[in-house]
Amino acid sequence: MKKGKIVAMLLAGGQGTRLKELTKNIAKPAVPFGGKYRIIDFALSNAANSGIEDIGVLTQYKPFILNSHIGIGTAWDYDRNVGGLRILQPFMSEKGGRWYRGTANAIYENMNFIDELDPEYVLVLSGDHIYKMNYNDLLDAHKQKNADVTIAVLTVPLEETNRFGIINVDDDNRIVEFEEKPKKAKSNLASMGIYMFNWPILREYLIKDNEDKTSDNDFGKNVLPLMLRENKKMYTWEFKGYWKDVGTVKSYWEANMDLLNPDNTLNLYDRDWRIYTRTRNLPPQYIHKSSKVINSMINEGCYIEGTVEKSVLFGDVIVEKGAVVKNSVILSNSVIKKDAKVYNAVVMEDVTVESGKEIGLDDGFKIYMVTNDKVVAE
Amino acid sequence: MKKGKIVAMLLAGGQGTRLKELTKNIAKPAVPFGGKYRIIDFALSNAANSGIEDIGVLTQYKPFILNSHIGIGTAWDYDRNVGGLRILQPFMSEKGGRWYRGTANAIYENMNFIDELDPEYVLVLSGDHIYKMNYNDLLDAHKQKNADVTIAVLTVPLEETNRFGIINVDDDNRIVEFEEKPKKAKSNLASMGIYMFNWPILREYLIKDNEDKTSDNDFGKNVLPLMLRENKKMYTWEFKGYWKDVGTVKSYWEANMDLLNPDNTLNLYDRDWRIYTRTRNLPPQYIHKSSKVINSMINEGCYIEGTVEKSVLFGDVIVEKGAVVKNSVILSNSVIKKDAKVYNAVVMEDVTVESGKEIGLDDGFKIYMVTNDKVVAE
Amino acid sequence: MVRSLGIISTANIENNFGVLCKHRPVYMLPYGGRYRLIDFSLSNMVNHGIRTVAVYTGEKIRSTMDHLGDGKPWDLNRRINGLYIVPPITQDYTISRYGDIPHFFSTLEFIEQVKEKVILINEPNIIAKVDLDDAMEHFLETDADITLFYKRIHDPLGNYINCEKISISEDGDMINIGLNLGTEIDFNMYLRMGYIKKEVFVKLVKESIEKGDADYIQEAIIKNRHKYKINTYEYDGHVENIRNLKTYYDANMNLLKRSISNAVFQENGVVLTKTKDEPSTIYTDSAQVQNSLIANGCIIEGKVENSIIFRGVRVGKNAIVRNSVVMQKSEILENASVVNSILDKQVIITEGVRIAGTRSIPFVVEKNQIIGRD
Amino acid sequence: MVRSLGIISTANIENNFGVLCKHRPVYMLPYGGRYRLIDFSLSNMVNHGIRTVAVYTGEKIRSTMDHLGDGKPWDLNRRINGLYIVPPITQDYTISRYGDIPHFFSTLEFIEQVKEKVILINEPNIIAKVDLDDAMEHFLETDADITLFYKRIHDPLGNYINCEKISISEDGDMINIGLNLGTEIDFNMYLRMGYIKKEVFVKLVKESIEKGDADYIQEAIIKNRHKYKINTYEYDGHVENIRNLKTYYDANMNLLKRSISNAVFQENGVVLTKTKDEPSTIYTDSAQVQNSLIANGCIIEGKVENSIIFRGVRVGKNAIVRNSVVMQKSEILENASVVNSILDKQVIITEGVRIAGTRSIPFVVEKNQIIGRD
Repeated sequence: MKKGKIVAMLLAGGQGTRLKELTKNIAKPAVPFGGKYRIIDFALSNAANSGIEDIGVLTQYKPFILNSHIGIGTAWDYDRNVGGLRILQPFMSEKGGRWYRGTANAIYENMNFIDELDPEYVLVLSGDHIYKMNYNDLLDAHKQKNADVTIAVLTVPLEETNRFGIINVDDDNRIVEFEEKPKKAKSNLASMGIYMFNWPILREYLIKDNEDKTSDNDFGKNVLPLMLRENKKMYTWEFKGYWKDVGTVKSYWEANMDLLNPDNTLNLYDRDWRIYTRTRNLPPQYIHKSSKVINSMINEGCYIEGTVEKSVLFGDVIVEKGAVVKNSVILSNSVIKKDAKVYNAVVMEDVTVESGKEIGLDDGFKIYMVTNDKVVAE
Repeated sequence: MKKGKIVAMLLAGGQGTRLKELTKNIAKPAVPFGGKYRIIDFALSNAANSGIEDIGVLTQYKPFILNSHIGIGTAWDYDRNVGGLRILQPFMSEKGGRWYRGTANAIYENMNFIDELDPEYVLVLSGDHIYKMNYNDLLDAHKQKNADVTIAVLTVPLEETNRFGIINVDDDNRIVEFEEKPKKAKSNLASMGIYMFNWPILREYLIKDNEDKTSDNDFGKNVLPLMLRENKKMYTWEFKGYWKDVGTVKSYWEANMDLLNPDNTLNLYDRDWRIYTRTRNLPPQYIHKSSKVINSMINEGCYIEGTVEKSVLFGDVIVEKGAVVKNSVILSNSVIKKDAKVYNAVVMEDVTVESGKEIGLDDGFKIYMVTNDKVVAE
Repeated sequence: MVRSLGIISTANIENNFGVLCKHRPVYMLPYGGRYRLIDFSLSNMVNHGIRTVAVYTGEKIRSTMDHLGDGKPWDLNRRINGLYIVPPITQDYTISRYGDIPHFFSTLEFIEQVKEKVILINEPNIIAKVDLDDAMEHFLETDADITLFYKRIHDPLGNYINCEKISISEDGDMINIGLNLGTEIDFNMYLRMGYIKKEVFVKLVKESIEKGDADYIQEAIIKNRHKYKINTYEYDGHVENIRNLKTYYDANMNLLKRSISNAVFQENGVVLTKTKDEPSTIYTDSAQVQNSLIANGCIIEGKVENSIIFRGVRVGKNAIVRNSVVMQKSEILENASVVNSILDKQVIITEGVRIAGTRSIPFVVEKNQIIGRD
Repeated sequence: MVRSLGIISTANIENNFGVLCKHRPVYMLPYGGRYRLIDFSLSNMVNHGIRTVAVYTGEKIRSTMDHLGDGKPWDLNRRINGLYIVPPITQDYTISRYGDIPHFFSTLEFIEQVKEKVILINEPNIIAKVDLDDAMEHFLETDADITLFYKRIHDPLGNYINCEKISISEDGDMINIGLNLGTEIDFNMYLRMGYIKKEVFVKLVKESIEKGDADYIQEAIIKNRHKYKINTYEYDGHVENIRNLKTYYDANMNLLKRSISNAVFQENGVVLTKTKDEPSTIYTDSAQVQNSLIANGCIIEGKVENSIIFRGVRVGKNAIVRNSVVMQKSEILENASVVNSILDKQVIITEGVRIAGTRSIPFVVEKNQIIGRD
């Protein structure tokens, strides 16, 4: 065992069906966000900025875009010769091929990968969330309590506890109970799906869990409760900061709009904790003399002749003369043609909004999901 | 379509059961060969030396060693940001997960990967063979005939045609017939399993083949015969040079011994066509003053105090005082203890041959496969 | 396809750029919001399949090493071939220290050893996204020893005086190269770029060293023009010949025309550069931006007109930036005003300060300066 | 774990190595069959978790750039952190051009900006595979500003005369550093390696520049020894202090002892170097090899005794190599004989030629020479 060494295992196989068009062709971690990122960039950048040198990315569902986005990990400086980033897909052995069943099973099937790196700790992450976290803080808490596992938690409004896995702790933050999406929760500490394990302990429980034919091989449902029953030292560590699980189109739109608030706590401009992403090598954006651009975030390659207000534009978007984009998120390579109006919308990639067309209402409350085929109100 | 662009697809999923202990934990392409290589290094180095910039390596069976050997392709200079080497394992889509069925199906399932690179040609390779080939010569022949597919062939002894896929051609080298392992062959041109396809044609036939529920989705059995029936322009290109399919322990041993022949045609010392491999960063070999080393190939990290004759020693092998190694292949990290004798053997990795033990006969004909548990004569 | 070895050497015209070239060679000048001049040469080569590039640097090597590094942005971080940064020799040679020939000579072993049999020579202060495949076809078909690239220039205003003029015979061979003094309105401008057979290149270098009659390869080519078959290739795309402060400023301003920015940024593949991982640019509710090219990572709260704004620049409330080039991480604080100026990297124009030049002589502020009230 | 910034600077002792250092700095000397001296420093740092290394080169920079390149063999080809090769400044500074302090000063911005708060200084001509984690623990626990490493040497034969001697107080603090003149048989040799707080390093550099009283950081440390808490850390492993031709030759020959080669090659992780993709070494039926260290890619047909043979060397039939160091790609043709010699890279000893030195003054053949009969 290499003392102090951490291996991160990033679960990136989720389908994210409630995001509809956004996840039609890609896994949820690959969904574009914040003008130039994909959701998985946050977890990957957190890991890189935390100095974690070895990371396995577990993919399963439609991995093309994710694989080509991640490549060999160059953007996050993970293109190392020894260790670094590896994409771990399901494989075949003499027992035949097996797909990953639950979150725990995905790690179980790749125990070989972890064993070869021989770490002291394994950090389980999810590629679905938008947040900035220094995982060393979690590790420090873990070490300080001499814990077997430490779970990152955050405080959620009491009325929302039924959407989360709730954790009840004693005065020392030691975990005493798990409640899965309780109607009446005893506390409002929600699990973030971020676990710091001592690898030997995790290894033991993955094997145990795998032998249990009735298990769904899921961390939240099976492995962690089993560890609790067997009295392992399990603690929470509370995260304070911006965190968003963009589960629906509405929350996806909101999270993008959050970035336009000058006081937003997900400060993308912090040079000490950059969010890295694969670059498209686009030229700078051009703002035409007939345009008006305020309160917006605009990415490279855009060409703006019209009006853009309170919107997030991804790369290579064209807004033609007289067109108006307001309270909207426009994904890459879309074109808003002459005099078209787009309000309160999420416009997908490569969409053309035809000349003169109007989508949404300037003072409406609904969010519109726009593809080349259709416009759907949420 | 990018004019002139080639994508190589290297099939590396084979199990190679007749190699017994050698493929117990690894796929055949990962079997060590020639003192410091693994079999797949030859195909990978050929591709790199031929200037092919994009290569997909299709793995399925026990990919751990292969994956960690290949890594991100650094040894072959394939750690490119755009393109380069990608390991392609089976994945899951909304239709569920599917394992690769035949050789053609493996390519079919990764059409996305190829489409993204948008090549003019696709070169299908196998990771099972030991040879040096400039694939540009194959491409030149392919272009010259304006072919849809060109198959690399080699002349085999007539009495061995029943081990190969035999191809009958007309005077212009155009293919007129395939014979699968014929007892009485009409020609002795054997397919090397190396195919240069025009991608649009291959793409069309992969889809056709996939729609045929009765197909085994294999190039040799299904796709190529179908193309021939439909009158595609199929040619052969004859390869002249060293080529070996090490299918059995005996032929594996022979191929290693071939290297000790000063006139061997697989010249590993040719600086214009190097064979690359992942390096272990071992120090130089040490030859003790009590030793005798002749007619042998010895790799870094070895420590020789005894006698080594007509043998191939991999990295970090120790031959203690008074020990004799003759006509043998010793894989990495093995130790031949004091006064032990090893004749005509293949000694596996991490094996200790105990002090005074004798394996094989100096003048015997049998080949011995040696593991820590047992010695098996072939 | 025949692959060539790319050789980038550098025109010694640093003196024409004042403080902008105090610590950097000309090819490292920032250009177009997020690039360096050398990016255009390098990217055009890589996009045309060149896989080995040797950059012969000047004395000011540190910025070059920092920017090019291992060549990763251009996928030139190879074990075989890739990017070779060749610093100047600093000792042990008794021959001239001037010119590029001594540098080439000191690396002849490397040049002879690489597999490529043709060399593309070029100097990155001239931006011309030549279709190198097409030019190669011409080079091979005409079986030339050397093919030099040129562009036909219509210059009624004399903007191109002192550029190099190439005289061409009826059948396209090079007759000679001289200076354009503006006696003709239309002339053929030599792009300081061309293909040359490696054996000819090596011979020219060796002979020049032996005879001591040429310091620059361009000089050697002209001197030996009767010994080899030297012909020409016409490029008809956009060219920026950046040879002094004025042409540098104009070349930036030209990018505000869409046809030119398309030609420079899009033609023959994207321009690759070292990425900085800046987020998108933020425009606040007080932003007023018109006819400007703006890179990522900026925060714009003021007024920006007809300007080129590099990565990570801040423009404060009520500040004005007009007809200017503002390089990376510079800040124009509240109520300040910058007109007809070039701000080098990390300049701070403090609150309320006004600076201005003219369009023909832009005001230049050196790197890291803080401009306050006197 | 506290990560440190590795700084490699170079002792200016090239003159002690004759033609071997004509075109290379000392840290680029080939050593042990397949390495360069700098590999041992670099690998030891990387194996102990150092992720940012700055190499301050001498003037002869090309071999350094070729060998270190992008730092890939050491996994230092990072976007963030990684390997920084810093060539010397060649202009614009009015201060002394001698010593390492001006170089450090010219890169203070970089040094201050990296995240690491501790610096490991070292000079690669001393090979000492110090357990840097253990030393770091000592540095942190004793709350020192500077911890210098030393090794206790028993030297009855005076082999270590003129090495640096460190005087240590009873509680382990450094008293001073001087030259060992051999007056004591046992002395503490300073390894020119140690940890130093970044803030102290920066302060020392700035003060030395301001006062002009120190050219080298080692000098500045000694001058300021009363101002800071400077203590020591004892290393008790194997050391090679390579400071002239004789010690270089002996250090190679020492590797034929197994205990020493184990210490140098195996302790604290493998030694990483640029790989050459050579196949295994072939011994033909006429080979006779005894007590030698032989790298890959060689073809041995003759007799080799007590020698260090680098990669890709050929030893012809009936040729003899004895007590010698033969560097990469050299060839000893049939019937030639090489005794007590050092052959630099790509030397050819033609058929039947005999060369010999003595064990105390080995015969040295410069790179690329062909030694024929007179």
